[in-house]
This record gives sequence, C-alpha cells and structure tokens, in this order.
Amino acid sequence: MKIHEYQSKEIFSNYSIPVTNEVLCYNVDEVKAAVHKLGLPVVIKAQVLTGGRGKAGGVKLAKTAEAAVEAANNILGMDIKGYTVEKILVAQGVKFNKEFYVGLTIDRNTKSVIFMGSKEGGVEIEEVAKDNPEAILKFPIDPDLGMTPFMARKIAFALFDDFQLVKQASDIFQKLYKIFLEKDASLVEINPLVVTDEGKVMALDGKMNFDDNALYRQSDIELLNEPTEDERKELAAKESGLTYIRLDGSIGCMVNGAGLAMATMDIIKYFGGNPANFLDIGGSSSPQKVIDAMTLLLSDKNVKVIMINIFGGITRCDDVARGLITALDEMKVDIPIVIRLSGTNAEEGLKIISERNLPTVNSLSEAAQEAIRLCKACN
Amino acid sequence: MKIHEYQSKEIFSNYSIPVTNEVLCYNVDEVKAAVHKLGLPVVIKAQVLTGGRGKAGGVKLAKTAEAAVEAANNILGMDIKGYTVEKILVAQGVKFNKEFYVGLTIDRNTKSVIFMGSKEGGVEIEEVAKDNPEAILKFPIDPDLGMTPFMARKIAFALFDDFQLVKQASDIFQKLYKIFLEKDASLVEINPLVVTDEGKVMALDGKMNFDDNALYRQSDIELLNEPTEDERKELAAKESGLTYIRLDGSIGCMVNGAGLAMATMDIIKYFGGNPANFLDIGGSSSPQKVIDAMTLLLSDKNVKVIMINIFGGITRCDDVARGLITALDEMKVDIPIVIRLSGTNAEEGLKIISERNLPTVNSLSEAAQEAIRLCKACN
Amino acid sequence: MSILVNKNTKLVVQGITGRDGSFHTGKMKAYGTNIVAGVSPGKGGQFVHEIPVFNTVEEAVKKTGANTSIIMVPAPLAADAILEAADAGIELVVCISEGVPTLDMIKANSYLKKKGTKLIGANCPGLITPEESLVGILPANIFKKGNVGLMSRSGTLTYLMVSLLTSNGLGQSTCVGIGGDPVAGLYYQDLLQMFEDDPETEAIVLIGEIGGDAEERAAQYIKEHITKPVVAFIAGQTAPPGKRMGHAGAIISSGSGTAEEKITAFEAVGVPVARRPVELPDLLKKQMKK
Amino acid sequence: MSILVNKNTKLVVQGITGRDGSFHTGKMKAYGTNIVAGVSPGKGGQFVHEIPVFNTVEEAVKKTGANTSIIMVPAPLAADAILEAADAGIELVVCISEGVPTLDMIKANSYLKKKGTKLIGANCPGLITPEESLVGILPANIFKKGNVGLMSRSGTLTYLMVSLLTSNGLGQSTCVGIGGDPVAGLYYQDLLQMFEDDPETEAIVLIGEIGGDAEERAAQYIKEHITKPVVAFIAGQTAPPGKRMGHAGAIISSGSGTAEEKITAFEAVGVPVARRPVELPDLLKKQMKK
Repeated sequence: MKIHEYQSKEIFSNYSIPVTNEVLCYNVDEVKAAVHKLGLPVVIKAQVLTGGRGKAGGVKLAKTAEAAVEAANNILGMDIKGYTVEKILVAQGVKFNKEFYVGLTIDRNTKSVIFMGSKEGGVEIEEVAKDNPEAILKFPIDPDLGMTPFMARKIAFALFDDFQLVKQASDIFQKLYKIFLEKDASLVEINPLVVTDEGKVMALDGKMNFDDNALYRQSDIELLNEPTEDERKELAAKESGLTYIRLDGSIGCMVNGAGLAMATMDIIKYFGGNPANFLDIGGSSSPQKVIDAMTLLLSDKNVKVIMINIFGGITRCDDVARGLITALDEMKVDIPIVIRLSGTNAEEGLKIISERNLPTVNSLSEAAQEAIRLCKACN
Repeated sequence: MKIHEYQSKEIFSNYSIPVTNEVLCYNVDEVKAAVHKLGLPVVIKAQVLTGGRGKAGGVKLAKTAEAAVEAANNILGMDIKGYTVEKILVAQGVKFNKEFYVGLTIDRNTKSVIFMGSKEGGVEIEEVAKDNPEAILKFPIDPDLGMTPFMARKIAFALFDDFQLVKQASDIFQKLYKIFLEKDASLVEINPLVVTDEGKVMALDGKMNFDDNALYRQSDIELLNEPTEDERKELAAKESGLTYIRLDGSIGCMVNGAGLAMATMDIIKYFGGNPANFLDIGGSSSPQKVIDAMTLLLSDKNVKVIMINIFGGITRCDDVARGLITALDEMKVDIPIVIRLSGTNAEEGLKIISERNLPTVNSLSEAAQEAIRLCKACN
Repeated sequence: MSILVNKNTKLVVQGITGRDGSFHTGKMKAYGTNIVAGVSPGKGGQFVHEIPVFNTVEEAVKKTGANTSIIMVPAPLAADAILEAADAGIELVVCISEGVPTLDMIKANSYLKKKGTKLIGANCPGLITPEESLVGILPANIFKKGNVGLMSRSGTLTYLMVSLLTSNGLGQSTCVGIGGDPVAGLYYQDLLQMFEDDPETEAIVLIGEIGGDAEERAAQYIKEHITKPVVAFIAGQTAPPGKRMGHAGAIISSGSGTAEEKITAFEAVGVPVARRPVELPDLLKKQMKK
Repeated sequence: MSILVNKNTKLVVQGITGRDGSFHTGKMKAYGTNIVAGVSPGKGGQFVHEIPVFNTVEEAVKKTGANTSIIMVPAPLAADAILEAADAGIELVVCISEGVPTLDMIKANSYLKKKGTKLIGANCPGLITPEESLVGILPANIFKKGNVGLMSRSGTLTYLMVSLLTSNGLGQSTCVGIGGDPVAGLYYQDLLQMFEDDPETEAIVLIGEIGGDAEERAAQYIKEHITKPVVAFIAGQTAPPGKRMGHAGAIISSGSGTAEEKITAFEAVGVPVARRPVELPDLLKKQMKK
C-alpha cells in the first residue's frame, strides 16, 4: 500500500524528522491562504500515488502569489500516468546546497531491512542505480540490533563530511528505521534529503509503502489507503479470496495459483493472444469463489473469451466445475469458454462439465490456442 | 535501587497487570476512608524497603473497620529491620484458591534476563530455593527475541492447568518482561500471584529493584528513591567518587578498589579486629577525594583508628599522601592513623608522609596488626 | 537419500486442530508421512486423526521426538510458531501460512540462523520426497519416486511441471516449494547445494518467477558450485512491469527482475530455460544425456 | 604464547580523545603496546600521542588492520562502542568503562556471540601479557614475564596479588581483570580453558569475590577440564550479607555467594585457597611442585 508525500512527511514529522513547512490544498483558494501563511517562494507539488510527477510537470516553484495560483491551476486536475491530481502540496521554498538520497527497504538476500544512501540525491534513484551503482551505498541492518547509534553514525559519515551534519543525519536515520519497524513499511524514502543554507538537514520529499500483510495491525495506516478504481476492484477481489489484476487483452483467464496464472498468460502470449487479466482463485476451492471470479471476468467489457486453467491440488476440480455450472445458471454468459482441468478430481470435474456440453481441452497449449481461435472468431 | 510494594503495583497497573484495589495511607484517618472506599475485608500492609515484614507482624487481615484501625495503629511506626513504617497500604481482601511465585532477574551465566516461576508461591521464595530447588522453574529469555507469546505460553503451561488461566498468565508474563526492559529493572517479583475464586489471575504483591547504572535514563524511577540515612551517606559518598558502607567496628578503612577494600577488611578480622566501614576511594587520585574520605571516616564516632591501604595503579601514592597532609592540616584529627602505600609513586608518597612523622608500615598484615594494637590502646 | 524429508522425518503439525491443519494432516498421514504429534495451545490431550495433540512444541518434541514441523496457523501467529519450533529444537520448519508480515519473518530468520534451524516458506506448498514423506499441501498423486530434484517459488505451476515430468518418466528425488514471499527461509542456493550433495539426485529443475534477483543469484551459484545438470523455467515472461502478480515476490519494477533478464542469466551459465512448461521434460532429458 | 593479547595485538582505542583515553593511551604506548589507531566521532584526522584518530572503528580497522579494541568512553555510550567494534570485525574488545547498564551488556553479549567476538569487561582494568602488550589500565611496573596465568574480578586486589607473585619470583604469562559487573564478557571458565591450552602457562591464579556463583562454577569447571595447578583467593570473607561492596557483582544475599561457600567449593576440587593474600605465593609454589 502506498501513501502520498504529504502523508509520509506527516509521519516523519511525528517522529521529529525535520520537514518543510507545508499545507495540503484541494483548490486555488486554499493555495492562496497557504502562500499567505508560508511566505514566498513556495513549491507546488502534485500529490499522486505514482512516480514521475516531476517529468510530467507536476512540481513547480513559484516566487509570487500569482505564479503559485497559476501553477496550482495547471497542476490540479492534471493526469499523471492515469492518476488525476486532486490534491496539491504547497511547501515553503528552502534554499539548500546539497541533495542526498536515503531509503530503507527489505533485502531478501540478507533477510533484513537495508539502508540505502547516496550523495546523488534529487534525481531518479533508479537511474543512478543503473548508471552508477557504486554511488548507492547499502547497509543491511541487523534485525537483532536495529539501527544502533554507531551504525547510523557510520552511514552518516559515509555521506556527510561535516560532523554537525553527521549528528543531524544519524539522528534522522535512527528515526527512519524506527518508522519502518513501527509502521510495518516496505519502503521509506527521502529524496532529496537536503542540507539547507543554514546547515540544517531536512527532508524535502517523502515516500512510504507498506507491507499489505501487516495492515491488520496498522489500522492508522490502513485508513490512509486511497485505491484507484482498478485497485478497488483488485481489493474487492482479494476480499473474495481472489487475486485480480486487469490488463488490456481480450482473453479472460481464471487460474489457480500465481505461478500457474503467470505461466498461462505467457502461453497465451506465446501463441499470439492477449490476456485480459491475471486472476488467481487461490488454494481453497469453494464454488462461490468460481462464481465471484466469473462475475469479475464478465464485468470487463474487453473480455471476448474465458479460459479456465485449473491444476487441482488443494483446489478440487469437481468443486470448480460445480461453481462454474452454478455461475452459468445464475448469470448470462454469452461468450465462449475454454476449460482445462487437471489434477485432483479432474475426471469428476470434466464429467460435470461435459454434461453441459462445454468444450474441454487436454493441455495448456491446446487451451491457449483454442481460446485465441475463438477470440479471433468473435471479431 | 528499591521501591515500595505500592509503587511496584502502580507500575504493574500502568501496564494493565491486574492488581488489587488499594489505597496508600499515612495515618489512621486515611485508613478509615480507605476502608470505606474499598469495603471489607481489607489487608493492611507495612510499606518498608526491606523484606520479612510478614514475620515482623507488618501484614494484617482486617474483617471490620475497627480491626483495620487497630492494625493500622499497630503497624504505623513499627520498626522492621531498622526501617520505621511510615506508610501502610490498605488493599481490598481477595478470595483466592492458589498462590504462585513469578520473578524476573538477571542471570549472569546465560547473560540474559531469566524468568522464574513456582507453584509454591506465597511463602519466602528463598526458602523454597533452598529446600526444594526443583520447585522453581527457570526460563532464560533470549535478549534478541524477548518474551515472545510462545515463551510466555510455555511458562504459563508449566504453572497452570487451565487454559483460561494460561491465557491470562502468559499475558501478564509478557507485560512483566516489558516492564523489566523498559524500566531497567534488576528484579521484578510477584509473590503471590493468585487465582481468585472468580478465576482471575492477579498480583497480590509486587517488588521491583532497579539497575543503579541505568537510573540516568529512568528519571521517573529515580524520583521514587527513598534512601535511609545510611544510604544517604553512601549516596553522598558516591557523588564524591567514593563507595562507602558503614559497618559496626572501630577501625576506619580507606582503600582504593573494591576487592582490595574487602581483602583489607578480611585481614583486619583475621587478626581479630573490626572494620568500621568499607570505603573504596576508587581509581582516580585527586587529593580532594582523600579529604572527602577522611571527613567521612571522622564523621563516624565509632572510629578509633584510621587504616589507609593504597595500592597505586591509576591511583598515585603521592597524590594520596598530599591529600592526606591537606586533610590533616584542615581538620582536627585526634585519632591515630596507620598508613600503607605501595605501587605507583609509593616512594614519593612515603617521603611526604614521613616528613610529617606519620607511621607507615610495609605489608597489609603489618598494617592490620598495628591498627588493632592502636585500637586496643585507645580503650 | 533425497533432501530434507525422508523416512526418518518425524513430523509435528502446528495448528493441527484448525480446518486446514486437520485436513492436510489427514492427507499427509494417508501418504505415509510419519506424523508423531500435533500442537494447539489449550487442546493438549486431544487427538486428531489418532495423532496426539500437545499444548506446546517443546512438550511434543519431548514426548515424541519430533524433528520436523509444519505450520498451518493464521498468518499473524505464524512467525511465533516458527520461533517456538526452533526453540524446541526442531531441525526443519515448513511454514505453509500465507500473509505473514515481512518484518516478522526477518526476526524469525535471524533467530533460526542462531539456532541452526532450517526453514521452508512461509507462504509455500511445502515439500515431498515421493514414496517417503509429504510435508506440505502438494497433491501427492502426481509425484513419482526418481532422480530429479525440483525447487520452485510457485505452487500450482510446480504441480503442472511435476505432472509433466512424471508423465515423461522423470521421477523426483525431492520437490520443494520455497514460497514466494520477500523474505523466505531456504532459498535456491541452499537447495541447489543440497541436491548437489544428494547422491539420489541426478538432475535439478528450478522453477522461477519474475521479481527480485533470486534467479540471477542462483545462476551465479550454479556456475560456481553445481556440477549436476540444471534446467529452468521462469513464469511471468509477459507480465507487465510494476504489477504485483499474487506473490509478494513476483513484482517487476525499474527494469530489474524481468523474466528476460533471468532467462539470460541462466543461459549464460549453461542452464537451458524452457519457454513453455511442456518443453521442459525434453530439455531435461537432453541435459541428462550430456 | 600467552592468551588474548601479545606482540600481534594491534590495538584501537575507542574514546582516545577523552581524558582517561588519552592518558592511558600514553601509558600503554610507553609499555610497548602496538596501538595503531584511535576512534572518536568527529575527531577523525587528529592525532593523539602520534596515533591517528578515525571517526569510526570500521575506518580504523580498514586503514590500520586493528584486531583488538579498548573502550574508554562514558558508560551510556559503552555498549554501542562494543557493538561498533564487533561490527567492524575486531576480535577482542576490552571495555574499561564503569557503570554500563546491565540490559545494554546483555544485548551486546548476544551480538558478540553471534559475531564470534571476545569481550573482557565492562568495568574491568583490562589485561596484560608482560613485556608484550598492555591493554588496560593496570600499573605495568608490577608485572613480570613468567608462567603464571592470573584472572580476577577485582582491580587493585589483583595488583596486590601480582606484586606478591612478582616479589616471590613468580612471573606471569597473562593477567586478566574480568570485571565485577553482573553480566560480563569472558568469564572464569573461558579463561581457565585458554590458560589450560596455553603452553606458556604452568599454573593459574584465580582471584574471586563474594556474590553470585561464578567461583562455584569455576571450581566445577576446574574439576572437569583443567589439569594445571590452580590456586585461589576470595575477597569479602568477612563482608556482612546484603551489602553491596562496590562491585555490582559483590553482593551476598540469602546465604548464597558467601566466601565460605566459594572456598569450600574450591577446596572440594583440590584447589587450595589462600586465607590472606600473602599466603598465596607459597601455596602456588607448593602446587607447582606437585
């Protein structure tokens, strides 16, 4: 789960990490009030749950109140990678002489939280990572020790020359780790962390992602969730025990298991087709799940064919077949369905299916080819 | 540092560990009000910073208001092992059917906090430890894990049969460990932890000691300190860099280092004398320390002879000698002094001393024997 | 031989009285797994499928000599269950539970390392040594005893692969589902080395997924340490970037972790990668003949 | 040989710019200890007694190859300094600082165990291998090279003992002050084994104190593992119960940890105990002749 810059910085601020003075605004009137309150210059920043807003023109420096209003007018309502800008952050302009990148995330290799720091802040860190990987320093944090003072100092000495800055930075680093742990984050980033002309270390931006598996114990974070329409659909699916991701093809897929679902999409593409979605109905096999999955697939107008690929394990093929029959009874399905059942209770499942004269196929490749054929026939 | 039962239970209560309803009282009027508030029966308990109050008659059950007043009258002002009872705790009487002992302390062998639990609660646990050591179960707590739910449950299953009790107890155990860590305790005890007739697990008593070395970061705990007069003297000494413990003999000792100080006392006793104190002037050797130490020794009217035993290391013997001369110049010293200097700058020190015609001796045994002789001569 | 589980496996089921725990205990027992105990706090003294239930893992180990544990408890309790198993001296812990918070797993892994306990999972289907021991929720009927060691980050895709292997006459020594979480227990490298050291394993199948760099690291490890033939498959060759495909591990972003990079990494160290599952058995046979 | 410190010791002084740190650095250097670096955050680039100062231990280790550290920083910072040394790959850490909170030392010891780092202290005078290396605040002039290994929970009492040994012609292989805190690093058992394994050590002196059961455990260990002659002394034979005698460790309560019990424990395993310090050299000579 992601949250906005202004929310991340509110959390930083609650942990006494210095951030810019700033006001969240929904309209131009609020921007005027904010400029009045903060003084000039200000920076106007689009608040959207995606990256790349800078390139998209979603960040503007304004030296006059008029410029601030103009920038706000331009940015509000702007589309950034499919996200409409509904909120903007008006932040006090700060003079600084150096930009750093710091971030914490999970490192699967050391099985720890890893701290990343770079003197090359202020730019897209992914590009630094690609072009100049040594410029990003990495420090795995021992989970039994946490971010000790010495470790925070060691990192700070690697980034800063002046001891006054080292002291400020190491304090911030300890707090960032504390935030990461206490909020069950999966990513905490400050880019840029700056040294102001007054010699103060300060977060000019903030980014936080959270571990979805831990949201149950982070109710204050969960409240901040602002899913997009697609994400809402995915969330609703998740509540029914389904993992659903909408894509742009026309073959609706229903598969059990994430890996098999990906492999199914791969096969469809391999034979020249285009999957309309990733849909994993998961391990357990209640017929209701199949009904929910069918509803989800049929709600996408792009779907021309449905391809069902089940490898019975925990999932029992006869359960799937029964769910499918019920779904067909309850809802109007006027597009073709290709079914492949295999594994636990496949024979019983196939028998149930065949009683309805639904087409079944034996292999995954066959299923994909048949789905593509039917899809082309629809056009 | 020790605190009272009522203070320990206030801390328990702040961590949501169930304790009895109770009121701290300083006089009989307060006891009457407390009985009115709590209802009958009540238990009246002396609040003193020492053990053994039960045997001394400092704990009484009162079934009527009159009995409560009588008990309070008896207990207030009572002397328990040299401590005068100035406060009493009036606690709601609770019916219970089983008493347990639980405690946490430092285990130097496993280098961890160790949890101790026994089904034989309500009695002096030291006696259980002596007579029936297997009745005390011990669980070292991994410092990297802390008191995990499974560990608390494991301990609780070892003590309780009923799962409802296990759940309550394991919750309490986790909180006790949290208290131990967050308050830098050196001992946390509940004796007895009872199961009430209503099936509730509850702390009827509470005891906490704290790590003196950590008091600097436990200001709320430090505020609870109530040193006795002797302890105040010891504390004042500590502020001058001295470790002083008053004993009941007549040979005042001034030594550098705890081990050497103990060995010096041992030697005095070995030759039939009696040390008036343990006094360690510590490692560094400012003359002022020697002056402070002399002042402390002379403030004890029992002291008949002063025996100085310095093994110069960090401590320089000439510094000690100079401090001694200054002390003799500044204060009236009319009792004999035996001096033994050895180690770093011993020669210079002895030279300074000999200029004042003060007696010096060569070995520790000789010093002790001379001090005893002089002491006897004083009587 | 085989790896990790075999006829000497004495299994304790943590969460045996739960719906899933009870169901799969039945399945595992039916397969012949030597299940000696179950654990469910407060249910000690009961029996599930005639298996005695204890209140704590420690008690189960003391009374039954259990050396392996499978965990099927709700996700918020799973990490604590792992710690309990390690504390009790269990040698191998298999955690099926899905949705365990990552920070819990980091803490648990650190403790396991200290205790020398092995972990498979969390969020995994478990593992099987065909005809000896099933410790997991894999559909037993598709497996066949043989000499191919298999490891996979995915569940049902593994079943598909195994059924292809079996129908092509390629039996398995041990098949391990390592799980798809960001922080998992034993990983490709660990298992590659175990298969390398296992005399019963003649060839290795590695089934990977998009996301992370585990496959790239595995490729590097194979180059440096593995002499037996290895064949791979990568799911998610056509997944769009930045989308989370059901496994926490299966996310590709910023141009790293794509299937193409992983395939390149494997082929660069001489590990052929099947483009479709159905191609894998033949690729494997070819490698084994070399 | 000797134990723990010798001519190969490359010492880094943590807290070198402090009053005590600077003073004892001078003393140790004068004795001939190979001090390669100092550490003091923010003072990197300076020199103390011509020794280069670094901001972090890691940097000091990288630039100078330091393998041993002595810590002379204020107590609230001491545990973190220990962790920093261990993190930087230091093999032996000697913590002089007095007054370190016990829970800090518990945490630190757990990490050291994981890293395989050895610790002496905290709250100890350090150690010396005469004529080779002094890592501590012990008065160097009383020591003499020889074959007696000595360990002690006390400071000045040790000096008294050593001067008695030296004046009786009994030189020392290594003398170690293990410190008097409730949770310390290397303890009697660890050092007993090291002296047992050290060919240069012919006999061992153990100086104990009242409080705890460390001496009783040492006696048991001697019985089971030590073949070299051992002689002991226990301070606090006449200390009243329940009084804290300056060392956190030296507290006797509830009838355990008394000098009498400790003496009995040693004598029961054939370790003679001197009643007065002055008796010890002769006892030792007698044992060595056996």
